[in-house]
Amino acid sequence: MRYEKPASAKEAAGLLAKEKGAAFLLAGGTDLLVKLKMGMVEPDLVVDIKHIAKANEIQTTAKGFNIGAAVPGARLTDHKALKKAWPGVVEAANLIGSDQIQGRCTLAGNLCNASPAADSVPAMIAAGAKAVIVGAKKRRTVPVEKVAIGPGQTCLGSDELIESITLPKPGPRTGDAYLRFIPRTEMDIAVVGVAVCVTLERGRVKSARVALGAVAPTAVLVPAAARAIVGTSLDDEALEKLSRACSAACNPIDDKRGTVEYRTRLAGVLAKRAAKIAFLRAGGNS
Amino acid sequence: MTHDNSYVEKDYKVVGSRVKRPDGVDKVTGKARYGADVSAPGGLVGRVLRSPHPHAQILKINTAKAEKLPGVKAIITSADLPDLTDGDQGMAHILENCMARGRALYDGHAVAAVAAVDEQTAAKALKLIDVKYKKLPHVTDVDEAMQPDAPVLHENMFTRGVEPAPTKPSNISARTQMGYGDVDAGFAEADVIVERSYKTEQTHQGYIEPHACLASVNPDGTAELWVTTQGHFTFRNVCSKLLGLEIAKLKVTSSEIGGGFGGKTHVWAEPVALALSRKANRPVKLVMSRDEVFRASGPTSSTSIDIKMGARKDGTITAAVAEMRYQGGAFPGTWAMLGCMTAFACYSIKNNRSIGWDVVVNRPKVAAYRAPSAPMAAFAVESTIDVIAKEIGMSAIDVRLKNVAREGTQAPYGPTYGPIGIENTLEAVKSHPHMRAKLKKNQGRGVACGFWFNIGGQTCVDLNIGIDGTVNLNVGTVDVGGARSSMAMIAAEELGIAYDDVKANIGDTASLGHNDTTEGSRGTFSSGMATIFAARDAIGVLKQRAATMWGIPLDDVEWQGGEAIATGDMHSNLPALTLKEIAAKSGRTGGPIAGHNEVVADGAGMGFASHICDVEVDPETGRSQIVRYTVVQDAGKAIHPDYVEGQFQGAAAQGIGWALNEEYIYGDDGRLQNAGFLDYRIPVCSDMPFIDTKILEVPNPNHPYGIRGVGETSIVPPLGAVGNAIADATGVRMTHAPMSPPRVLSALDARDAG
Amino acid sequence: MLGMQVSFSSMFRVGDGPEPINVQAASIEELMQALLLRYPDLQTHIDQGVAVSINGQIFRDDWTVAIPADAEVYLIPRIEGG
Amino acid sequence: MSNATLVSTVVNGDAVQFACPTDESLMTALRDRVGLTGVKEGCGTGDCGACSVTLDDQLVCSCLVLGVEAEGRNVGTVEGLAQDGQLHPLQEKFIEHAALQCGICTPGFLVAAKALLERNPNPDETEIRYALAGNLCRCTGYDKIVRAVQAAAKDMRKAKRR
Repeated sequence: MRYEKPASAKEAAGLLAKEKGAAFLLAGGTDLLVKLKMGMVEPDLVVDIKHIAKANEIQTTAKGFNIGAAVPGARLTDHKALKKAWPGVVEAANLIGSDQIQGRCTLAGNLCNASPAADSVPAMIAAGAKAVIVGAKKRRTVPVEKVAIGPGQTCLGSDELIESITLPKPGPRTGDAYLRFIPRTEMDIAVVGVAVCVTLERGRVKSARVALGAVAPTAVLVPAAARAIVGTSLDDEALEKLSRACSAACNPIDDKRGTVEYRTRLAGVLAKRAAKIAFLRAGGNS
Repeated sequence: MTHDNSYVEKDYKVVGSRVKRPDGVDKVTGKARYGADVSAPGGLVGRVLRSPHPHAQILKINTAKAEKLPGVKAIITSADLPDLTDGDQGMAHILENCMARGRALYDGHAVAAVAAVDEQTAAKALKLIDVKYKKLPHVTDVDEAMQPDAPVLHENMFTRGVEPAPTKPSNISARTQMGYGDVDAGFAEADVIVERSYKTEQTHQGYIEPHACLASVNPDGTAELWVTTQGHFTFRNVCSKLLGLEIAKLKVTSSEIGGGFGGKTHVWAEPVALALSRKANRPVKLVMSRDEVFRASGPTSSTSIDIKMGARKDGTITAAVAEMRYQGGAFPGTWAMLGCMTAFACYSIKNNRSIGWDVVVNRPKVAAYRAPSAPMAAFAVESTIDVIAKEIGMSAIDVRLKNVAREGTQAPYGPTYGPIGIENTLEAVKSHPHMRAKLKKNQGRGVACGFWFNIGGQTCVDLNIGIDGTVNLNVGTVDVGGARSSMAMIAAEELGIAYDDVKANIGDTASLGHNDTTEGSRGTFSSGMATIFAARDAIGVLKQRAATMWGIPLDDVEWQGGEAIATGDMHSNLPALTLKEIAAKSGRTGGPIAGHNEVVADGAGMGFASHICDVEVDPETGRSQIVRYTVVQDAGKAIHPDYVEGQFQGAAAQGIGWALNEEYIYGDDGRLQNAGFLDYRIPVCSDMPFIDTKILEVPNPNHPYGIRGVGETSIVPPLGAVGNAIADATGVRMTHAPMSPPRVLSALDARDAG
Repeated sequence: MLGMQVSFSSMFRVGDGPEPINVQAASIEELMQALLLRYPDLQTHIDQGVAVSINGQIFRDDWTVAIPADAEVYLIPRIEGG
Repeated sequence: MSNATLVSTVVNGDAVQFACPTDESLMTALRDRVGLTGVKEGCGTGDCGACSVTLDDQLVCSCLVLGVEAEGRNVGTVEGLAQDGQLHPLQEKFIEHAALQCGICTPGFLVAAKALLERNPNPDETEIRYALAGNLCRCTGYDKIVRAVQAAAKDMRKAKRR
């Protein structure tokens, strides 16, 4: 196994492009090293992106935030402006594993691992995040919901990597929230994850984005769920509709972590709870 | 020499205090050496190839390619572990479990093993071993395995304990029956009869340290084994037998042990490591991965239990019947029998009967797990008692007190109890402030009791006094949770010296006589007893030396407070001789001063506990959170209260994990799906509240200090206590453990639908 | 020789069943000898592990232990633990 | 050792060099090549925290870090907690409060608790419990561990004020 630590995303893409064997990107390594340990992957090349300066930065721009692909979860928590703007995204990222994992895990890695249960992904989708993708020949920007195309599969070409994740500047009276269900209080993979982002106008939901995790092959944006609450002040009836829309959008599997029935049911339960938090954060009155 | 083990009340100077453990500094600085922490010159890395099939015939194992890989030094299969078990079936099963012989009986069953120069080479070699399997139908569920059309694991297994003896083999290894009285008459007397069926899933001890050993076998038949184990003497005996070694020539050293809970009482990897070393002629270190620990060490049984209990309106339980099915994994065990013995042991029930069915399935060979088999039976019985209490409108504690076992009660397995503490624990629970703590919305409270026998057994202790008067205490029971402090405290107490002047060590198999495994909560009870007698033996020598130093008759010397005192009219004016003074002169008064003891420490005192649990249930998700928890247990005598509390808390936490989320999940393919700490969910720090403890001390009459074992009992009540608390919070009776969120939610649905 | 009634934890099928029987023995060793003479099948149980309860105190290993007169004696399975 | 890489790093303040295969974890490198067996392997997959170390003061599971990633970094293990023969207050309190039974998880807990108290000198019980959720203990039920961390935090705050 060759280990490379390029200084730029372009250089990294070049290394990937040249590699004929199995090549893997290393950011936090919290998924890759588990796969190595379990013998699930046998890399010929590992490209460590932590030495790419840009990948280690959180930039605040006029348009919002640019979060480098190698920035670990712990640093998101420490970034006050980011936490204030997108508390749901930061909370979701912080739910990935323990403090130890937080020292390493990244938003981009969580996205590229393409687990349907990735905690940060529904939150990023709800927030309208985009992935800045660098290839050997070109750069492109892709909405987060388009990155994963199936369990463990992404839209990235073999010469591409995510350099950063962008989050827009939240509009006024916007709030987001992410909730997941796990059997314990920590250290579990989400059985269901729900992210809600709402923007209010005169106390009512003007626009909303609702995304679900662990209930389909990829995290999904659920426009019908958003429609269920737009125009409402999140009254019980709206919440019920939201809940039903979320459950209806579920297409989960039965596995050791949850049954189809349980996941479908909980998606609705968590959606209501997450929507209430997002609503409050946006300045709504409960 | 026989010693008087009867309890004598006395005031203690050291015992009962909270001293610092002698191995503390090593353990907080990272210096302590556990199973995987040593290496040997020229050492190789061992790795095991395991069956991916739950049940398969092994047609052929081709190791040729792997052998050619540079760096591979030995490859073994069952052919390298010839059967030397002389018709000892239990031993033959251990051998077959260590390495499959012609058939793989569970997912993870060892099939071959490699020793190579490094990890990478060993891993590569495993991939080059070609095993041809013929898949066979499998069964992993205990009830399904008992069906007449179930795939049979052992063609030569006929159910014991049924008459007439069966003519067809089956997966039922034995039927057991216990109890006394006339249950039909008892049920006829009852005002209320409750019948319920329960299921508990398989759990694992979940010790954080995986199995690990370093084996070295020489061509002359001498060998050494460094290993994380609860019983290095037992490991020595078993490994010697399986490898054809002479017992005295195999030296086994127990490393520091990173948790056992029963799971490190049996050999798995050790005979394999020894066989690899023998073949390679080099030391071999074999460390299991976490995935291997789950798939191929010894978890506990999954069970299916039917309970029928009848009671009068005044709370008297008039009859109780249990029918219990326990799977022992791929080899027969006596787990259901233990369930039968323990199920009703907390109570005095005039008419009781327990029937147990020991069953084999395509899962790893079950090993003891802390009060083995008792928690499942108690889950069923303690839940049912709460149902009865509700039906007759009595408090659950009062129903228990009404039927509580006391001194003189006949145990369900026959004998009459001596002094026992179950009633004391229930009374303590009844008056505990926890019972008055206010419950919030969606919260409920449950109480449950538990029993475990505790055992004693063969023990051997050496006590050597240095010339400066400090003392080495060499103990042969492995210290799993702080026992060295307790032993040193007992030695100090007996000798009348300071705790800091005694250093307790765990001796290897070459330095002490046989000691039974640290299991059955026997460590402090039995080595404590042997330590007392060894110290008294040393005091005899000290007195003799003092007599010599003084030139007076031995009869005129007494030992008091760490000093020899001259008595009698002739010499009472002689100044006392301290232990240190006598030790300093030992070279000139007859040589080293030592005390020894070899004893079969019988008369272990029964352990009883009662727990209180408060739980909050999320009605929308079915998730239960423990909000308050109290353990009350009879310790007989708490030598070091911190570590007694620690045993209570740790046992309760394991029971809580079992009650809420821990379970082996097998797929339809018969493979274990959650062989890791990510999805085998033991409680994490944020899952738990502080666990309040109350130590009761009802002396065991058969121990000089009144000690009872304390390690296991408190894993027994939590399943029932949690289930009863959930029932209190929701009105729903859970009958399937773990009571995981999906199970609770579907029970809530059923309640709402009904 | 002391006479006593020996009871069997009902899992042991000895003779006609779990009914108590009369035996003359002063120690566990003698008890076992006497029982084996009458019930050779008991050997299987002994191989699988038995313990003797004398007046409620359980003896698993030491067969030199004396049995007092009129003691309550039970043969029960040999317990291990975790 | 196929395709080994030479790694220069600092461990507990000392410059250290080791050669390891590129796919070897930092945990294995620390244990087998540097000899720091206080770093424990409980799972190898980041689920138990027994191998916790700090990497440039960031708490990580060393089983989820490649040995080669330590190049030019600062690694802190349990072996570095005691200074000049003086136990760290957390080490003292763990012994005093009987916060260990078998002790296999103790190094990881100590490293994680130290990282917590450096970030938050006065954590409440809930904060302690969540900060230590990545460290599994099977012996204690966590009760005495949380109490030991509380006691150490108190002592450390007092010492700072002096």
